[in-house]
Amino acid sequence: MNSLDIILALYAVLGAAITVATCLSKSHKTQNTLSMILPVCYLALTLYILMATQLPAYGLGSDYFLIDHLSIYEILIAATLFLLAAVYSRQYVKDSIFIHEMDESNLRLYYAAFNMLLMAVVYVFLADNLALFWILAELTTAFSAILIVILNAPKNIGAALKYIFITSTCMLFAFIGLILIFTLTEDLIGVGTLNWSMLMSVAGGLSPGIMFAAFIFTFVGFAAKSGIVPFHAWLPTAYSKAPGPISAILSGTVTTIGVYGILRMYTIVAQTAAIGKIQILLIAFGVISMIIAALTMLREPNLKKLIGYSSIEHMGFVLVGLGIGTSVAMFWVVFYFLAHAFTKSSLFLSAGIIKHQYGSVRLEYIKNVFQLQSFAGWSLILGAFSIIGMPVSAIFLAKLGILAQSTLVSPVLTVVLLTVFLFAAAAFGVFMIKMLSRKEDSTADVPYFHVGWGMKIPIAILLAIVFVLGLFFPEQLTTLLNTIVSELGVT
Amino acid sequence: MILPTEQLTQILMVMVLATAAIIIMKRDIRSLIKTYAFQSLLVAVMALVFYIETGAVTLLLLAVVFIISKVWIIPHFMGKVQQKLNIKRDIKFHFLSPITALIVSLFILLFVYLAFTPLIAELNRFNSTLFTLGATVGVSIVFMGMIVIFTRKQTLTNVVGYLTMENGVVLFSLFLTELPMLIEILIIIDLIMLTLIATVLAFGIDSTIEEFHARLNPFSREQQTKKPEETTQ
Amino acid sequence: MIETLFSLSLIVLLIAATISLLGTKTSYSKIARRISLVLATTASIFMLAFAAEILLTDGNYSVLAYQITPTFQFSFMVDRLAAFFLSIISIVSVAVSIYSIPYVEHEEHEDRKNLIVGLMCFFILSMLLVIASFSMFSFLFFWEIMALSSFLLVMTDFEKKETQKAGIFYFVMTHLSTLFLFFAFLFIYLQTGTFDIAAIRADPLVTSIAFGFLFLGFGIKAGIIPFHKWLPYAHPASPSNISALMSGVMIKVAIYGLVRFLFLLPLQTWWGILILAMGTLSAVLGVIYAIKEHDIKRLLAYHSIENIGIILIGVGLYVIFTVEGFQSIGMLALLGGLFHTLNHAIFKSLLFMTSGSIVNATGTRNIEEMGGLIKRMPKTAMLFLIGAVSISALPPFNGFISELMIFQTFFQSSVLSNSFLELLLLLALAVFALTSALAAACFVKAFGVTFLALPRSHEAKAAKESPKLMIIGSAILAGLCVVLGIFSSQIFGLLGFSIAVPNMLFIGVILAGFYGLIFLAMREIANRNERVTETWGCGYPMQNSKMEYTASGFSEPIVTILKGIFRTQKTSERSFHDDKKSVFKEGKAEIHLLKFFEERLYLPVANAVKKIAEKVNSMQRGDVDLHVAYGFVMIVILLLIIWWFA
Amino acid sequence: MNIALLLAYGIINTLFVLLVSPLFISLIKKVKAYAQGRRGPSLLQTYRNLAKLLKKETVYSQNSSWIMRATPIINLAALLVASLFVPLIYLPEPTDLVGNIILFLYLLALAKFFMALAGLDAGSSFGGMGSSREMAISALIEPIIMLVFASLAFAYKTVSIPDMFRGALANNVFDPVAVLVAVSLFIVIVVESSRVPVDNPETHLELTMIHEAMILEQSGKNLAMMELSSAMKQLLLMGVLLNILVPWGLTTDFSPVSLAVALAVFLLKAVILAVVIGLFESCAAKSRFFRLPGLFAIALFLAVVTLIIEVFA
Repeated sequence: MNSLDIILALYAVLGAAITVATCLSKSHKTQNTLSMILPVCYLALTLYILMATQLPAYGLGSDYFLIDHLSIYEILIAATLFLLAAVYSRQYVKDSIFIHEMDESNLRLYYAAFNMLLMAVVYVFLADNLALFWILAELTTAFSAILIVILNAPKNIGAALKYIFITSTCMLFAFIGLILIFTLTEDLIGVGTLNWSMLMSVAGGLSPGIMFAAFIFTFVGFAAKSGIVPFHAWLPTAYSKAPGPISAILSGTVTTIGVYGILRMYTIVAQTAAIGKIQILLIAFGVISMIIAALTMLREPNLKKLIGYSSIEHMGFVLVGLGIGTSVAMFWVVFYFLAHAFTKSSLFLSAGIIKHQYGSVRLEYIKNVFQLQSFAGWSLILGAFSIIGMPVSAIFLAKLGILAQSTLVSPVLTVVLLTVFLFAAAAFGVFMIKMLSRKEDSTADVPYFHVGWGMKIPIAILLAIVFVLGLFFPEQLTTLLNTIVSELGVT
Repeated sequence: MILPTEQLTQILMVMVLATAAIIIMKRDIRSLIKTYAFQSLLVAVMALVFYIETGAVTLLLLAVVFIISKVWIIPHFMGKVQQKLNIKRDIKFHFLSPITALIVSLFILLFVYLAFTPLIAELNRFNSTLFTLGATVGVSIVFMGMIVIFTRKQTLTNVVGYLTMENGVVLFSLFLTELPMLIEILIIIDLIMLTLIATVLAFGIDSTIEEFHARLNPFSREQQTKKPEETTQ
Repeated sequence: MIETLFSLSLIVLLIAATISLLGTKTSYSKIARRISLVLATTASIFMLAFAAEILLTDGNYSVLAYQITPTFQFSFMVDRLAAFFLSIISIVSVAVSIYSIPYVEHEEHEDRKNLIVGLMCFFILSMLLVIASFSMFSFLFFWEIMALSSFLLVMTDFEKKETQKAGIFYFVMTHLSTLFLFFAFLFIYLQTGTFDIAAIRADPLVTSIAFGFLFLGFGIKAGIIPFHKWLPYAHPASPSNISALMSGVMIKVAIYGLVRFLFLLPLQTWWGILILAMGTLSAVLGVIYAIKEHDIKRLLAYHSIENIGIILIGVGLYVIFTVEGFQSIGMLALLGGLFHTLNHAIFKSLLFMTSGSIVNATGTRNIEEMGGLIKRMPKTAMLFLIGAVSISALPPFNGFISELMIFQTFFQSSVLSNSFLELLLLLALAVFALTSALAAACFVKAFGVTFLALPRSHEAKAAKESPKLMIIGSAILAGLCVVLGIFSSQIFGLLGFSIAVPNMLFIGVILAGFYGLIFLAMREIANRNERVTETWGCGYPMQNSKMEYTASGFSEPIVTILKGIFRTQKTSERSFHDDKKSVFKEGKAEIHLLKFFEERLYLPVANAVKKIAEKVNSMQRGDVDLHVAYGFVMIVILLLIIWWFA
Repeated sequence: MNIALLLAYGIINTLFVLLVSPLFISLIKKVKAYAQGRRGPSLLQTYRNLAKLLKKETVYSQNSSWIMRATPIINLAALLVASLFVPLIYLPEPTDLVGNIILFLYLLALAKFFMALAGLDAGSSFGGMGSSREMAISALIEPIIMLVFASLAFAYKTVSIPDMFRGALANNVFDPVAVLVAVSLFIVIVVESSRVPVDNPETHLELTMIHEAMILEQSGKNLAMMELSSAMKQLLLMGVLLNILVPWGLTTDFSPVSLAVALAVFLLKAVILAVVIGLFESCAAKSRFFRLPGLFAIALFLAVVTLIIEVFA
């Protein structure tokens, strides 16, 4: 066993140990601290891999896991978000119990599922074998569903069921695609394989017709996982019903799993003749998702749903970026994962404060935000500015980068994209203006909800990262992103 | 030896299709679950037939796992749930009436056949129409399972639909290839888990929240009354 | 040396913004915002010195300041054009910063005072950097920051309904403007492969498309009709110092962008015609709407639309004459337009600042409730009058010179060989003349009703003169109105332009000379006895403010004559005592002014979008089944696609 | 350029305008009186009025401000400067100091602006009404004035009034364009000097008052200055019309004899024009205020026709 194998095993061992420990421990504080320790460990391990080892490399034998820069990058994002969500959870969960939103008996389940989800997410990104990827992605669905349903509301059950049924049914179609690929390689090289690294090396010889079909089937599944229209309906419902920190990690990492899968598939089909059609398909789906999401946002009275729809819009934009397919576009798409994840999580965390303050995130219940929750007010403003792609936000750069590349496809596409961004921006702007400016004098009946530092700091950190990256691009990040793009074989 | 296998396979395929059609049509949940168990059995038998033909141990194992999990455990569990929920029939149909749904299924069958014939033809290993047919039936059953999901109201029925889709996928993979064992096992565990979660949640959707928690966790009520000491400002 | 001034000024502004924001909610908040405003003033003076140096020496300063990635660079270049706009911003910023020291204290909420100051510093900074930008990326970047900071400033009094409306309008319109700019820039990027502003290729179709989008983008930001609607909402809603900056400077940044790109793109005649037509339309409709308006800040906002129109007329004439081969005439028009940009920045900021003082003193923006302020606020009145005279383009003040330059360009249109163009120009000339005269009428109303005669409300009666610094801030600009007018020909000479403008120094001196002469002569030859008594009111014993001519009364003749534009909708409901409708019981009648653009353009579009959005939204509200069905249909479609392609 | 000569021109022209302009007010009155079968006041009556007003005490409203006091002086000063721009007898050498046509118009506008403000200053409803109507009319007439002067600028390729006169003088033939311009200019004079059918300078009836209402609160020396400046304005506009249409008589030779001849010729031309104006006023009826746009439309039409002829010729 080399060091990588040990680390890969450590991920699992640590994850399992901490999950068991959370289940055994009685106090909420211990459980929460344990949940903070796990992402920290993961961060440390992942950084160690990034610094100390030669990538890409196989882990635990050559059949199942591949560690390349993209997986490391995604794991780093995921672990950071989980860490911040865990910090945020400390007060949030306590308050949820206090207001009977959550049962104290479910605490263990909450933290166990939280840690298991992190583990599943980490392995999803490490999976080299697409079938394994598929399995782990389904697992994340299962854990997410548990986390969504943890709150005492019938609507949450509905949301979780929606989540499970839509994504799982679509994921079954993805499996059909995987079987097709497996058969195809069996036909071509004698041994069936679903290993991405292997597929990449033989992709040139794969039949474009079958690869096109296979891609479409896998696309259906992964698109559903990312909430691409028309497989998207679970996303706003689930995210709006989930507890604040869970919405944040779902939108930041779990949503990305789908487009991550599409990205991996894309790099395979990019070497076949089917790529032209697939690019059109991706752009079409991306644009449709963006349009539908943006239009829906315009009339959405629910803050968390609004943010959820915005996730759909952004995932659509990522698809468009993939569809453009140049190396520059890919660079910005990969960067977009980070920028979007952090911004979106900050928005959900801020919305969590609003939710606990007013007991609802619907527009009509929210008033006097600046008097009661001025921190949340400002973080929502900054988050909204960031998500609609205003400078100094990192999204501005990524958006501009991809938009600039979109002109290469067609200026019409650029116009459409810009119009959609206008709608999305208008939706956010109008919503924020309406929400934050509502003032009523009768504040006495609204009890003040005290927000501790534990809830503020994660939001501040996320926003700080997003805004610093919008102005300052570290050399290491550029190198990392360039390495990722070259490893993906995109030219 | 080849001829009887082929015929047997064809007969099994038709029967699987028939069970899928029954699942689309049936209202009574108990018989739905039974039909599903029968369908799984058919798929398992098919795996056995292939095992006899090719001698791949994976297929034998698959058949065993199938019989244990899908013919026995899941239907049994679902039957329990159905008894507890005390819902006997799923009367409402959405979007498509059973007859229309069957007609749509026929069209789907046709489309899948049209789409897959050229694809399968590209693969060198499959020169018989049996594979094409098998692949078509597998994918069609996936679609038919989906029809069940969106035409039915009850979550339990939806779960049956989802399980049907799974059977379709397995059928499809049986005809085309054999996946590594580990993957197969993992997939089945995975799906079972999702099914369990969905079924458990089915409780919630049909009962009030207190009942739900009471049913799931008999101790939750006592703990709920305990309040945290912290006071918020 | 001179380079350091540029960066120094930017750094000081950044420090100023930080100090003010850090001071929020601390016990040093007042000191913090004062220091910050003083620093802003200093920074603006530095920038002014820098810009003046470039302007006078015709120098060129360029720097690649920073790059985020190799594609996304912040590179700056200040040539004469940029320096000119930089100096506009710095001049107004100096005055506004001084004015703001006492002005922000009027804000009700303590913590918002520092916020206003901090954001104001960012706002000024972003405008300066937009002007200095030499890559399209940095232009867009700071353009967005400018939009963002100004939006937040507009939202200062976010609790008010009208502010919310203004905010939504402004937010959407400003994004629309950015959208067009994005597209134009990306289109240029597609053609050239770089974000470098200078690298625009000369393909007539390509440049035309680029120009079209640039014009739309800049036009919306500048507030040309029909994209003007955000101005009359945003300016009244925001604090007056911010209105002064927005109306005085921010909309000029759009003009800068337009002119900058016109310099780079190979010009075409139809661009000139488009700019001229839109400019003329904006000018005349802007002033016509202003005449009807009695909210003083909204009135000024409409005048901004008018003046942007005048500036665009100058720019349009420049394009037309240059393309037709008359560079020197074109240059006269362009200089007229640019000079008007400077002038408008100065007198409009002055007017907004003084109106801010009035609004603070009386607590209302409605001029019908003012009156008699000339006795209560004599200094403010004097400053407002200078602004009013300047904006009415009366000699010897600055507004006159720039309008004169544009008039003179018009008067030379007989050189054009294209008679269609000539007639077009004549039409524009007639409209322009009407605009100019209506502006004077409007400011007679604005000044007369606000400052003269008897106070029309208790608040107006109790009004007090503004604090000293507010007067000083405005006085700087008022002084510039006079200086730029009187010394105009000398200034042009100093900058090396030989422009045939009348020597206003001479005219000013003889005007003053005659004034003195008449004054002295009258003392000598006329009866010096004076008597102060009541105004004759046709025999009414007690004259009161109710008998004065109101603002609506004043504008009534023009409104009646132009009733085709001010269309009203009358609705009446009547009920009768009997069935035959002969004995009248009671009735209700309403006259409501049809806001043409709002009701025929904005609202229909907004409603259509809303309707579609509502429909799309309602499509997503179903349960699981519906969405699985959507997925099912989509997968079947995809299956068909596979079949199709296989 | 001969500074002394220019100075002399300035003094002579200004003094001439200042001294002679009241004469034409009386003259037009007299013509109107004759047309109505009356004898009318003496030609010197306006001078007498001015002298009388200067001797009277000045009454200010208690509501009024310094605007009221400054306006008459500003008015008169602006008109005095404007009178430098229109050479009536001696045509000086080309100079860029005075003569700009736009500046001339805007000097008149400056006077009007303050006059209108003064109308509002006292708070009387008459003053406000006068200001309001005056500004409305002057706004509507402005495009016509500009088009008229644009056509002059087109014809003579200059924006300087003296240069236009020089151009007209150089045209030995009777210019048909000048006739059309003259008609428009005539309407401009009628409007600008508040005459029937636009205004009726004789009545103090609120239905018809425009100009008179605006200066209703003026008294004593201030009223004198206002009356004088409006007389000067009338003469200056008449001068523009005359020296464009029939420029002959203008001298470029600065000698007493030629100056005297030019003066005589100008007086003759001006008297004829004044008679025409008087007769025109006698024939016309005062229009309703909101009918005036119709009159202006005629003038606009003529101005545009002139321009089209010029453009396409």
